[in-house]
Amino acid sequence: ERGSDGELKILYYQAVSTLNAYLSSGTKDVEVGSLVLEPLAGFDQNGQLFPRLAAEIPTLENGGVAADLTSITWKLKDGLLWSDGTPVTSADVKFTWEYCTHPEGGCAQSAKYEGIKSIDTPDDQTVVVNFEGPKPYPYQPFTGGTAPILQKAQFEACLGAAAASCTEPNSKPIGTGPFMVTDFKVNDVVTLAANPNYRDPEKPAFATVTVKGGGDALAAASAVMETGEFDYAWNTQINPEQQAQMAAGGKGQFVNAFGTLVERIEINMTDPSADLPEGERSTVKHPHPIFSDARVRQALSMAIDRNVLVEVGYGGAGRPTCNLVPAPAEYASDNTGCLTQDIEGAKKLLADAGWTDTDGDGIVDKDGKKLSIVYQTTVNPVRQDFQALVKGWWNEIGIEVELKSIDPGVFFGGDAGSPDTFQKFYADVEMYANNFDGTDPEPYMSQYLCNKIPGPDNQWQGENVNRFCDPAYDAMVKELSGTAEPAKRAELVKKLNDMLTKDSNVVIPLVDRGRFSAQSNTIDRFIMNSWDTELWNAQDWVRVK
Amino acid sequence: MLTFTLRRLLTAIPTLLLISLVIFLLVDFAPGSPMSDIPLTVPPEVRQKMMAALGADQPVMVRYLLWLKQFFIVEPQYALDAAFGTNFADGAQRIISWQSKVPVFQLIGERLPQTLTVVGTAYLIGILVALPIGIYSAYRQYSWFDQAGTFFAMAGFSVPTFFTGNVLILIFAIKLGWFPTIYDTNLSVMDWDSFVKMIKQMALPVTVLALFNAAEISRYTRSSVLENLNQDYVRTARAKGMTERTVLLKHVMRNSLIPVVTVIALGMPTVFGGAIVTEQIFKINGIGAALIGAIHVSDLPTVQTITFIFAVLIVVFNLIADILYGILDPRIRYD
Amino acid sequence: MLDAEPKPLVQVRNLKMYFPIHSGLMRRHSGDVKAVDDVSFEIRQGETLGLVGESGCGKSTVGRAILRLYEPTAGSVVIDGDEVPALSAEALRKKRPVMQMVFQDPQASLNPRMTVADIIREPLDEHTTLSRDEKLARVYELMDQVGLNRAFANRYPYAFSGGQRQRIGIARALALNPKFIVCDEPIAALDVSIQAQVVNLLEDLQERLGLTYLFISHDLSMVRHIADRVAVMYLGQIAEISPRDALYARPLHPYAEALLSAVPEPDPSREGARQRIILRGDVPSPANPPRGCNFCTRCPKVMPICREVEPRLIEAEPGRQVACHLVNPSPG
Amino acid sequence: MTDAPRLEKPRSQWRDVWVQFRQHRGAMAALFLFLLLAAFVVVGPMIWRIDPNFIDPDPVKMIRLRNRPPSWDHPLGTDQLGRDILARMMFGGRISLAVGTVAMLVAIFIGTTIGVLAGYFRRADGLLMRLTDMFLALPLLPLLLVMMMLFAEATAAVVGPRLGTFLLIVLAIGVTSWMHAARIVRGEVLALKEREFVLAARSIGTPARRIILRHILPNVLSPVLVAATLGIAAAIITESVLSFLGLGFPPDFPTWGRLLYDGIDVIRTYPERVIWPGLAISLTVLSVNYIGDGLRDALDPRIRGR
Amino acid sequence: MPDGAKPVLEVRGLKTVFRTRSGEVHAVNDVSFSLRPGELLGVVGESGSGKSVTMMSLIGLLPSPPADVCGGQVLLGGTDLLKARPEELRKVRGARIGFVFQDPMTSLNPVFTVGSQIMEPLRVHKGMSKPEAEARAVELLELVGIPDARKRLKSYPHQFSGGMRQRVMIAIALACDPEVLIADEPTTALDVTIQAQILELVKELRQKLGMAIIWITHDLGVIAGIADRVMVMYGGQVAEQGPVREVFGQPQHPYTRALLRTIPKLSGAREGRLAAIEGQPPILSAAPTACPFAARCAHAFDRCRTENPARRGVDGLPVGAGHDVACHWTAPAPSEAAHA
Ligand SMILES: Nc1ncnc2c1ncn2[C@@H]1O[C@H](COP(=O)(O)OP(=O)(O)OP(=O)(O)O)[C@@H](O)[C@H]1O
Ligand SMILES: Nc1ncnc2c1ncn2[C@@H]1O[C@H](COP(=O)(O)OP(=O)(O)OP(=O)(O)O)[C@@H](O)[C@H]1O
Ligand SMILES: [Mg+2]
Ligand SMILES: [Mg+2]
Repeated sequence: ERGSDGELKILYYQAVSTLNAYLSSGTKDVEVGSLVLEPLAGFDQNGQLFPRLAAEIPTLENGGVAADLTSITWKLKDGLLWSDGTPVTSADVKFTWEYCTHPEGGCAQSAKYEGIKSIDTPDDQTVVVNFEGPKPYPYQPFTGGTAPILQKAQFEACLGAAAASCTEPNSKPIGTGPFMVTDFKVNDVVTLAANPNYRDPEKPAFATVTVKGGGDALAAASAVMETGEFDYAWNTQINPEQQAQMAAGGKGQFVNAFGTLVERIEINMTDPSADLPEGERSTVKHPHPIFSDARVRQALSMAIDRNVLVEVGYGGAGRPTCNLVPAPAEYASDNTGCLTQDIEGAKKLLADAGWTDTDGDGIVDKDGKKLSIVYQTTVNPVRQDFQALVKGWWNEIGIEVELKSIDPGVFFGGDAGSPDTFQKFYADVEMYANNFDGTDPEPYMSQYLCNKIPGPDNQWQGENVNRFCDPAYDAMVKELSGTAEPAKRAELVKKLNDMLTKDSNVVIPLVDRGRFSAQSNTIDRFIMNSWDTELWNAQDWVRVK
Repeated sequence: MLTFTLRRLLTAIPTLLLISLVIFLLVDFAPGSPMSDIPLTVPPEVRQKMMAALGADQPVMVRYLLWLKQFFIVEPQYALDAAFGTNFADGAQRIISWQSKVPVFQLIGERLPQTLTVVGTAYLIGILVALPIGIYSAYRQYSWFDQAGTFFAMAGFSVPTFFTGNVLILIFAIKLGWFPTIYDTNLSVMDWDSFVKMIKQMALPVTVLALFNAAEISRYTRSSVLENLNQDYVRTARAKGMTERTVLLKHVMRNSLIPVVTVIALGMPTVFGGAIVTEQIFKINGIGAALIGAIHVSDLPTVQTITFIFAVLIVVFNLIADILYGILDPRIRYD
Repeated sequence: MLDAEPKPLVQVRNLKMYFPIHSGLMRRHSGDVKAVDDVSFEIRQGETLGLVGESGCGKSTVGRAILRLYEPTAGSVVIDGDEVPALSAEALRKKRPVMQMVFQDPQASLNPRMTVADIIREPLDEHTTLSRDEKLARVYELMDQVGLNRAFANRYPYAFSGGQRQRIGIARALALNPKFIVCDEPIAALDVSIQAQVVNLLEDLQERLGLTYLFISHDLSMVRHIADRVAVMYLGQIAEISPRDALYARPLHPYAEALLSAVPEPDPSREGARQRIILRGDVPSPANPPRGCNFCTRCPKVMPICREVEPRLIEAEPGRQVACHLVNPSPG
Repeated sequence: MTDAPRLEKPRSQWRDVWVQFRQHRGAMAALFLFLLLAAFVVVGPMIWRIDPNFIDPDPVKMIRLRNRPPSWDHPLGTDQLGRDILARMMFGGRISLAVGTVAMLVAIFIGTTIGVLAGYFRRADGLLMRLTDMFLALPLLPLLLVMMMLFAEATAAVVGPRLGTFLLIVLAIGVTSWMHAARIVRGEVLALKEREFVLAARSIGTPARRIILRHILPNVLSPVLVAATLGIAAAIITESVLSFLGLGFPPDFPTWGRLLYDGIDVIRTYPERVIWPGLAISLTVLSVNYIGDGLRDALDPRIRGR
Repeated sequence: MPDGAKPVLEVRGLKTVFRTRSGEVHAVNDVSFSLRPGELLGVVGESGSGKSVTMMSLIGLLPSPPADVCGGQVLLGGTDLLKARPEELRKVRGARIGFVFQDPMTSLNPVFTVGSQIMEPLRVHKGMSKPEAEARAVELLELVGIPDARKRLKSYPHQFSGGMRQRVMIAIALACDPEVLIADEPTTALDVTIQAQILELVKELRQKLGMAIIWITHDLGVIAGIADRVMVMYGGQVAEQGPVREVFGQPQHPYTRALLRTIPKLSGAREGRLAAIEGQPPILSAAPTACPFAARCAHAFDRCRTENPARRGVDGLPVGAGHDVACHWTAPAPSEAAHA
């Protein structure tokens, strides 16, 4: 029964800064925002679309998706109300599209709405999305926690440049979700109450929700697992020893689910040498003098023991992987070759490539040049442990490694003026994690196209940080974008994945990182989800009596 | 005294302007971008647009002047409007946080209360503990009390707060479970229960900060009292037949407290700075936590504004210290 | 004095030394401490001029301004033929050996971190090109001269008594064979039993080296002992300059008279009989001197004119200059 | 003059200071402790020859070596990667002490220079003191962060990443902590300037440069010395705060502050990982502070007399 | 000056030692003297001779440690102050014995008004109410010659000149009509003209109030002008003591004689060369076993270096009553000394 279970206390240690997913896209903001704002359809724990505001999922079969793949028609559920009691209409949906695609708005999710030509609203319940061309995967717009529907009435004045200064709507959006905001303290705490107009009169079970921010993962885990101060803590990524100890606390349990986030080492295919003039460093002008030889790249991968990395760094929150796309299952290639370490094999490969230790100092060399590389990543305890371990193994096969750790704000900041961004890649190898939104890997695979290589002419804004460039790959991506049939798509994605990993070792996947959160034993009906927000079914949660 | 105060105020203005420029530029030059927090799934073009929407692509000087105007003109107008229901601001653009898209001053307004309660209480307790210890230590110089007091004071400011804080959390919050580990900023004292809760959650951070403050202030008090104990007027007071109590608590105290009070005033802003670490340890979402958070995501307007407010605080408390000195010391008061 | 007067070694004309006072909102220059206000006198070769007066009347300032340790506000100072205030920095440095100073506080005037030899050698380092050994020889010579045991050369000042410290200061002043020495209360900080040692030494040196002294002191009996002529200062100005015996026998200026009468004498029989002139009140502030005669606020013989017109220093009797309307009835 | 001096042997005043210093029991104990700590980090690695960054490359051995409790092979146990904690403590101590000392030297050098200039030259005073005030009014933490970020690459390019970070941290701490010394020195110089021996030097014709070198500087030595000891303590703390906020040395470069920061993550399971570096920092800072306190007493003639 | 009257204050064999870390200082050694009602006793001696320490020992003003008043008796109206409990001693201070210190600039508390500082002893010792104390304070200020007294009560010390502050100090010392006033170099820091004012004031007050005064000074001239008797101290001991005229006229101790000769005269014939006392005052690191002046004495002989001379009467009267001296040497005929 609605509101019968009192208060729900949730901990997001990275505090919520806005509830409008279009202005932040920080996972924490999107997730907490999803308690209030909903998309037309969401993803369940298996990555399957299920209707939220929509009456059903449009498909080719039921005619919701046009046969030529150029449009999709959504129908809203009947009698939907915003939390202020006004009806939800197709105008709101259309407005949401306009809001996010306004050129001055700086919408963080505008990628979701790419390729839309127009949106028609033949009636209050119907939304027709027309694409510029055929879309084999037409479910990008209005699905998942990152693309919720805004209330037109509330956000009408917030279009374009006004978006950021619309403080009141951004922090207290009117939504259709199970809860509505009663108080919002930026980067600190959000209090919510059950939405009286929620479509299911029995839900939610909790009368109020407090989403608290601040602290770190360890404290968050402890607050659920040890002290029981909170019911649920998001992203309690802590080291395995701690996990074991916390679990012994008996007040809660860790929940995990694996998605597409992969911690990987990216190899620079161009020369990052500081001797090159600025503007030519790490550009396609100069191929990497060592890594141009695929055997060296493979040796690097073989020397790594991914099981140890998982055991040291992630415990239950990770598993070793050889794939760039480890999920959804239909897309995952069955690579396991890299999972066993092979130091001797790596040494042999190096020797085959001409790298031998001629002067006996433990470091291999070739043509009088030592094999010495710079290995960078962000400041983060787990990554530093990884660095130390990997460095040890690489030393073992005779490679000299210099470690560098960069403030994540700089590394991921993309500031063209800074030498330390991951796109500039002024190092030989770098390590970070990346994933893709939703369940469709196509945009993810197209990051490795030749024309996405960052460089001075595009202000280092490309996504192809390895500077990998293979016409065969580019052709295959093109093929993918024209293929609608799921099985065929999966086949192509697997091939692309293998080209980058197993075949060329341009990307060395290490760990498939799952979502890892802590849940109190007093909460029931919680289902972990790695395809949508973790709070996707908060309306169903109940307290154990 | 009045001209002195006015003069100090006048000289403070160019200093503040200069500081504002330095802070603005320094923070701005720092590498890092407001986009670092955005997931890598967001493509570069989108990022570019987001930057533009924030005005982050404007030249530094333009942003500085705008910020200056917002800080000194627009924000006070909004403050007036909020207080008196006027409409001076007339919808002018406020300083907006890049990360959370709310006015930075609103954010500060939300954060200040918890910082002030914790820091203020800790400072107050620190002072109340420090003064008697300092005075008695000086009075009984080299006694065991003095030695012990010296040791604790030394230890107080030698042991970093992040060490003591974490050890205290481990023992009292986790092992013994006496105190909560997460500070509840929504808690307001309404009744006895919430009061007890408040006390509980403040206990550890206040202890740590108070210990640190007490250490410093007690050392100051001690040396100031020692200095005054050797003054001729103390001998005069004794020669007049005053009791030791009167000599110490009236004559010596009053003189010794003059420098101590100014040190206390000067210490206020540094305590805010020290609170950054304390807030970090005890998970208090105060102003220090806001600053660190903003630094981590390169939320420049927030960093610049909070940093500059700290600078203003320092300058203001310097001024207060000077004025207090004048008020307490008649030799200066009558100049 | 003698008819064939020796040429004056030091000639001070209308010396003024004002210290500016800044006040108000903008720290504007709002007034001056008139520490020395229009002082003129001369000192002949080989002579000792005593300069007496109460604390704060500007004695030290006169001494320092003459040696250009302060930049005088106005006036001329000629020492041994050179116009000191007009000298360039380098010329002044060259001139320094001629004029030296002995300071009041023997403790404060010696750098506590230098040995005696270093202290005495400093002027030699600055102004001569002697070798190390030559300098050391000169240091020893100077120590002998002022009666310091050579064995003390490597000690630090704190290991000496006040009298000995003052000797070190004198040795330093003598190092460059000066002609003129300003002694700024050289004995004020010393015990009675030690004072005589220092005064005797100064007298001996003057006799041996033909030195010229400006002897600043507030001890009138000691000034009587050492000085040939005495200038009495009051609030930045000279009240009277007279030959010693004449002054002590019959002071002309009412201030000089009161000052003399205020000095107690260590002779009970005479003390009982002396007529004291007790001055009322305190010395006014030099930042805000009274109109007319400086002394008019305390003068027992004050006349209406004193509050209006400033008396000028005029030769009242041969060799005696006085600034008082009583003595110089004609104003102007 | 009340105490008639003994005229026997010339004693250097540093001996006096030492004699007085020895009276301060706390400071003597602290000196002993400090020397012990210094020996631990300087001599220690020569005896305990384990590479602080050594990780067994054999994963099986590595896993077995992780998180060991104290044993003969590893007296303080091993960390989560099987590195020897004793060796890391020694190495970290070296860096921490070096940071403290060098940063202090930088701060003292800047502070003394500015203090002397401001105190001695009236005309420079206003400007330099404004500058000092401004630095005092700048919130240092953000400033430090910015400096670290701004110049990291530049210094690393010139002297290599490790030395680069070291120099940068040291410089950053030094450049943001000289103000106190400058104020003290300025005050002392202002007072010294009025002392008669400076006037005496002027009357001799000693130029300003030599007056400063010969008369002023040696006499500001004692306050500077005290400021220096306290500066070491402050610098060590600052470095560890930086590390605590995750902005100090890189993780493969253990300093006490860094070790403590890393230890906090595992404080529940291995509290000693926090205790050891925390204790080391605290004891070092405590002993240095005590030494400073003792020095202050020993150098203060007013107290020395008593 | 009633010669035979019972002394108000009698000090016998006072000994004070400072036990410092750098050794002992025997600052006062076996000092005895007495003070008759209404009498003004001048105490002279060079710096460090123990004048101040003697007087402060009397009423326990020395900080202990390091000071240790380890011997003797101080009889004030029959009670021994050295045996008094601290509380009793406190009641004597300011009430029965007033104290005036050398430096008027630092002896007053800068942060309290002059009035409150004068009223303090009145309220503590006399239990006066505030208005009573205020009335008395005005009276006192008028007594010491501060015009516009009522208004000046509200002033702070820094608003007064040195001479006026010393007057305030005197007013404080006189507040409770003490039997004894001890003035420790009250005019040393002042100018001669101001000193003359203060001396005049003291003479006047003596006539009006008639208390006994101990006046410490360096300046023999001051003593000559106001004292009845004089006590010359050297090296923590009494070197010579007696009526002013006798001590100045026929000094018996070589130190007194030398001291008188080092001072140039203000009138009369001008002496050629001053007679300096060579050498240094003694270091008092041990109890004396010889005459402390022996090292500097022109007349010293063997006995002086082995035996500390006891005080002996010069004019036949017992020690303390008339003129006495602590010296092994016998001074030649008075006429000779006067002309030396
Ligand atoms: N540097 C200065 N700045 C401002 N005022 C000064 C300065 N030096 C001296 N005075 C003022 O000038 C006046 C004369 O001072 P000066 O030191 O010459 O007196 P003095 O006669 O030597 O006194 P004393 O006997 O105390 O040495 C005093 O009022 C003093 O306050
Ligand atoms: N607190 C103290 N500790 C150690 N020795 C002291 C202390 N106070 C005084 N003395 C010593 O006691 C001796 C006598 O000092 P006292 O102050 O009585 O001399 P005084 O005759 O009053 O000299 P002055 O004329 O300088 O005031 C001196 O040798 C002095 O060094
Ligand atoms: Mg002077
Ligand atoms: Mg004395």
